[in-house]
Amino acid sequence: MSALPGTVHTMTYREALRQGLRSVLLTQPDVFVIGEDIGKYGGCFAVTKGLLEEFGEQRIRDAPLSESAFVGAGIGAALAGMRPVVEIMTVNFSLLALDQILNTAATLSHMSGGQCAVPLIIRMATGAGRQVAAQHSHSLEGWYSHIPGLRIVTPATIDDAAGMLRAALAFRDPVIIFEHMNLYNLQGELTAEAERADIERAAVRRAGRDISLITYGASLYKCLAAAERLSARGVDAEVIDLRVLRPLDEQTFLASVRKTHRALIVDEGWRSVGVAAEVGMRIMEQAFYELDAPVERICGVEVPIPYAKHMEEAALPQIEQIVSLAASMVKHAG
Amino acid sequence: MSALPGTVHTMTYREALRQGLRSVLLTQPDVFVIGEDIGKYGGCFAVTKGLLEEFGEQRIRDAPLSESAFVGAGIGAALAGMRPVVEIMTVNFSLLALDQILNTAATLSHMSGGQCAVPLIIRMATGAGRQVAAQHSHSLEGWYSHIPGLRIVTPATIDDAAGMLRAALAFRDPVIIFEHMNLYNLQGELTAEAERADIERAAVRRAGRDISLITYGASLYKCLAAAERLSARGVDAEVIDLRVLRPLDEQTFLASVRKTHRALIVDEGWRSVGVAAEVGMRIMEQAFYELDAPVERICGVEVPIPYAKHMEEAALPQIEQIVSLAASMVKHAG
Amino acid sequence: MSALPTREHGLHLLAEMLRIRCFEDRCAELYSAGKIRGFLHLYNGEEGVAVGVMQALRSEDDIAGTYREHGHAIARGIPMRSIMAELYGKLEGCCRGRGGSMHIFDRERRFYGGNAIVGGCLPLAVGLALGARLTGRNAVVVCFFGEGAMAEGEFHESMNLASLWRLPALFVCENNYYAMGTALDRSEAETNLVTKLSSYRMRAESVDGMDVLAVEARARELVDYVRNERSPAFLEARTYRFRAHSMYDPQLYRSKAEVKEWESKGPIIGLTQRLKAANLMSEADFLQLQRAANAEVDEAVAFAEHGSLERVEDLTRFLYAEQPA
Amino acid sequence: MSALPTREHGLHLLAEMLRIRCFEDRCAELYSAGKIRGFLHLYNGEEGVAVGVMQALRSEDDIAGTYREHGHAIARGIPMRSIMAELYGKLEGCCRGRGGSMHIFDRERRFYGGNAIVGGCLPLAVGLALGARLTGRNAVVVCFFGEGAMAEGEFHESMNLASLWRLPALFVCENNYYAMGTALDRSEAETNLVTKLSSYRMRAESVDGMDVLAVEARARELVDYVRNERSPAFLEARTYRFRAHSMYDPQLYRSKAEVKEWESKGPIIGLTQRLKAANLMSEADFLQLQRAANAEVDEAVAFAEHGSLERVEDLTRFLYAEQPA
Ligand SMILES: Cc1ncc(C[n+]2csc(CCOP(=O)(O)OP(=O)(O)O)c2C)c(N)n1
Ligand SMILES: Cc1ncc(C[n+]2csc(CCOP(=O)(O)OP(=O)(O)O)c2C)c(N)n1
Ligand SMILES: [Mg+2]
Ligand SMILES: [Mg+2]
Repeated sequence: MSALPGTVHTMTYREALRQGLRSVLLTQPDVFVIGEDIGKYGGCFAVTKGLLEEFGEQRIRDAPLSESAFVGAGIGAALAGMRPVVEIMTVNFSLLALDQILNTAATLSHMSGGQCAVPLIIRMATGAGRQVAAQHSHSLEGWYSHIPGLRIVTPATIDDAAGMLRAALAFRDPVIIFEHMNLYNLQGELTAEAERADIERAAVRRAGRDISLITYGASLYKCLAAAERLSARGVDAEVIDLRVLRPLDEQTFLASVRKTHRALIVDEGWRSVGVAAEVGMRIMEQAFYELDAPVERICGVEVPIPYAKHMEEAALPQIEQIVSLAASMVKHAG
Repeated sequence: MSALPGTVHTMTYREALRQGLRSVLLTQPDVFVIGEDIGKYGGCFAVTKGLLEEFGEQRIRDAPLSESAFVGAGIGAALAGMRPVVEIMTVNFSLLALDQILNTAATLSHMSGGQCAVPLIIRMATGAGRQVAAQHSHSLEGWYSHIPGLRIVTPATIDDAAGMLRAALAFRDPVIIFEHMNLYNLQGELTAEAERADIERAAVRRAGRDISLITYGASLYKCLAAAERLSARGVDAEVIDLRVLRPLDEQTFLASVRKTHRALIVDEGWRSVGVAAEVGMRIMEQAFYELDAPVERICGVEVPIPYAKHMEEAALPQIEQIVSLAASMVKHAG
Repeated sequence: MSALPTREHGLHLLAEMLRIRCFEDRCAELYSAGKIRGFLHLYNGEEGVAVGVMQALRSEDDIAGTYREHGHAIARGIPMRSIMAELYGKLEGCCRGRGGSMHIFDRERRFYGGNAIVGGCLPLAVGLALGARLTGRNAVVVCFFGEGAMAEGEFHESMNLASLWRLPALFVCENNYYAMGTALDRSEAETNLVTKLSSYRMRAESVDGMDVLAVEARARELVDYVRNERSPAFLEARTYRFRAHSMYDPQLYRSKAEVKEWESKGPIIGLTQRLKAANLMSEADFLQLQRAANAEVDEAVAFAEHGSLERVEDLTRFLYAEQPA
Repeated sequence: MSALPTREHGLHLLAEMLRIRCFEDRCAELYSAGKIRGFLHLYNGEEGVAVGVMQALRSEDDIAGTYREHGHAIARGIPMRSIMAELYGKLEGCCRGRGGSMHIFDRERRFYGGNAIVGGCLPLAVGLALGARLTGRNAVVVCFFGEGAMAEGEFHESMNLASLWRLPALFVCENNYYAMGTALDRSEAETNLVTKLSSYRMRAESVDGMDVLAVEARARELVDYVRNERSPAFLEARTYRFRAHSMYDPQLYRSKAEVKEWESKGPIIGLTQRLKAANLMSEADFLQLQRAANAEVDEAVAFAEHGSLERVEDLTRFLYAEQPA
């Protein structure tokens, strides 16, 4: 993964994830991978392609369709001193393993009085936008971030895709890495930043004075595009990439709001009781008197995602929505 | 369940639930019950006690330890024209059935273009406060209310315990009824109100002018007690019982906030990304300019609930906290 | 070796399989053309299973399946046009274009999908069977699923519950030897699937899924058993998926030679040869069936092409049921 | 009939069972006295299983269990005082008083709980066994669970995975014939539990859990098999729960007579009679063992009584691990 200082490599988000995984497999003998079709098949999103050939069946373990058992296997192996990286193909299937994730992985360290840390990494694909319909389009990362004991991260950039796994391994806690399906083919430059990736802080992806667009994951690119269009209209938007949904780094977005006095949260997940509500509530609690307008949110419409393209698009946040709402927020409160 | 107009019966919340269930079993032949130990054992919280003897094994079906299969069995039976009432002993075990609940029950009607409604009722006990520790003390009703397609209700009174099941059966949607473990022994009067119970509106349980205490479930009683103490301090608190967490009846609490201009939300569930954040965000979005102070929330501390009594209490909202925070909110903004 | 059918029935079975094959091949073209999107799982090679089993069912029986269900939907008698329109995401589709390939539903024909969660259809089928029992309908519920689903906990729970409660369900495992890229022996410690049902005291049999006549015979026997004994049964149909798992699959996990060999044992070739050898069908008959299947698919495509789009304002419709209880 | 032990070993086994019985009886009293709260599931009648199996284990072996785990914890050598302090919710408890009765953990002794979700310990045990394998330890993981757990999907997934990956785990099913109030034949279509393991090609045996010597012998054999063949195994121990499921159970589902009959076959009575009959133990020996057990429990209770409470400020401690990787 070493990008020599200065040098840059252009690659896809998928390749960056693979490089990140490969580099920890090379440097940490206690790391191994479990998942469905990660080996012989090459990974359902090809992230693990070639790893079986390079690292062998002991470290790249194809699992049967048994989400609960192989996640539990990761938990137990973590207790036994290994550093398992469990891939659940997509968040849609993770519900079958939720008992192990919530009642065991997230709970053991605290419940055992600190005796049993669970240094487990779980990777899963998330998100909608590929017309795979109601049961394959969930965006539940915000929902998962309700659970104490877990660390929830959402790499949105090439550097984060490459670097966050190593950063996650620096903790001995269960960490879930959510990879948005629409980002796998994203092209970008891998920089030395990847080496410095962390899983504790949000990032300001675009600085601005007039309004804070707070988002994460694939929606980051919708917000950046919206920010460009807004600047054409004379609105200078700041774009915050939360990066970590639990524990939430509130300082970064609170500082932004104290500067811009307006915030619009963009979250592909269902609107009610989602991470957007949490961000809005934290702003209410800690920056109420700084606000020149009520915080607003643009989220996924609260329906199972339909297959038809136009209906799916209607169910997800769109750039135009962001632009017009942000513009009106600035105008009104201006 | 018929309380003749005027007459009242004193009973426990448990008995009210049983009466509600018994009355629909008597009047609706398509209603039947599935659950672990609801028959021979008499129900783990004795809600179904005596029903097997009265209605027989066809309608009171003891199920093996197979949460996913018997919830799915309820879904299929609902599709086939029955009105199953599935009891999952406690919300803590419902995680094993979450795939069926989210990917099938909540999704089928919309995904099938309206062909396949799922008129399924699920009852489960929820909540902490009985020293049953980390894996048996979850309050996930707010978390469940993130899921579109479900109706989530939280009866807190004797009338709602007796009447909400019948009200739920008036819909052909999956409805989850969350019964707080600490309420089963609550004593109270069953009134004719039970007949008019609905699952669409929140209720003002105490009228007040100075601040809105917004809550649901067992926390209602903490808020009512806090309101009494506050009135002694000259603070007149209004207490709102949300009753229904999905779809959320925002009109009732927004009207209250427009009157009091201050809101404190009390929710036993974990703080981040919970229903308290949602209520706060709705107030931000729709009543921002009515607020004389930022909305605040008192929630469960974000840890697995510990066994030791003093630690468990420290993890849950307490009356004193509510009183002092509410008082200071009124004072400051006064 | 299964018994020979009458000419009429033989041609009917072949026609059904050809309709499915033709539909699936067209779907592959339409996917490349961008007309069909999302995930697409084709049934080529497995037609004998759906067609054979469907022969044993009545209109009051219920069906549940997976994301690889086009063949079952067609064999059940759902009009191709309503399926194709669904794959096009059009309002005229059986689910208004909301479900797509993985979620075909047709309540009228008691076709309950179309479940994209592996194993997810099993508990549902148990419930449909319980419902059939409790509503007093003498119906049988047939649930189709892949062998990969047998590793899921839901398989175990569902088989036990169906047997414990003696529910009228036939569980048809389409064993095509792979779950995506995972070969059976890399997902099951015991690869003899029928053995597993002894854990549930459930009658279980295995059949050559490439012989539609054998499948039909076995299915009739088991469906009668389920209907009369009011006990569930399990049928393993050994078959093979001729195409990729979905349109994204590079098929690194199996050799071209293996695929070729299975193709030569395909259900359509097999029946065609037998009918011809027994002089029950001429080449002209065969070509006629193919033309008919093609024409039907053409018509379905034209229908889908001219279909309309659901109004965006209806996005939240049916989230909750419209008709009250 | 199992072989007679030496006097020393016989007295050791009896002492272990008496320690557990005495501890559990005291817990019941302390619960009524309000000293112990929450859910409390006692092991009376089942002592022979934990004690017998523990004889076959080494310090490097791992153990996982359920909410009914006091007996296993004691037999594993976790000091009674640290268990009792845990039940009191005191800081001196093995989990600082955070876990209580259902969550006994002792990392040092490789005792991994203490899981209150039925079936939840099975995937964990699979993982511990995988970890033992991958870290190169020649350890065996023993997982105790009730027969009720066998209906859960996690049982099915875990058995298959353990066998498929040939993991060093021994799964001990404590078949006490009831899951709360649900009798075995009302939860399993096939009540012969050993049969079920053929679905996973796993070696499986059954033993009289009321005969501690038989349990020990079987366990030694199977633990050796698991350690040497590096394959998992399953052991059903047929036993009975003398007390209520938990302190809230009115026991409507079984008769007093049934309980009485099983009590007469209890593991302690049984071994006591055999040792006496073989003149390996005198009544005085027996009374001496009882006194010792009582004294140990007295000491544990005194320790718990004088224990301290965790500081409320530490509520969020250990939510995340303190030592970095
Ligand atoms: C619970 C779950 N896990 C994983 C997947 C991804 N997936 C879709 S199909 C499939 C293979 C299923 O194989 P099998 O059951 O044999 O059916 P087949 O595709 O061979 O017909 C997998 C792993 C899923 N849809 N659901
Ligand atoms: C998943 C789950 N469902 C239900 C419960 C409630 N419950 C606790 S113990 C128990 C019975 C378990 O019986 P068994 O496995 O035979 O163990 P035993 O109590 O007999 O030792 C039940 C239903 C639970 N803890 N977890
Ligand atoms: Mg398959
Ligand atoms: Mg039992």
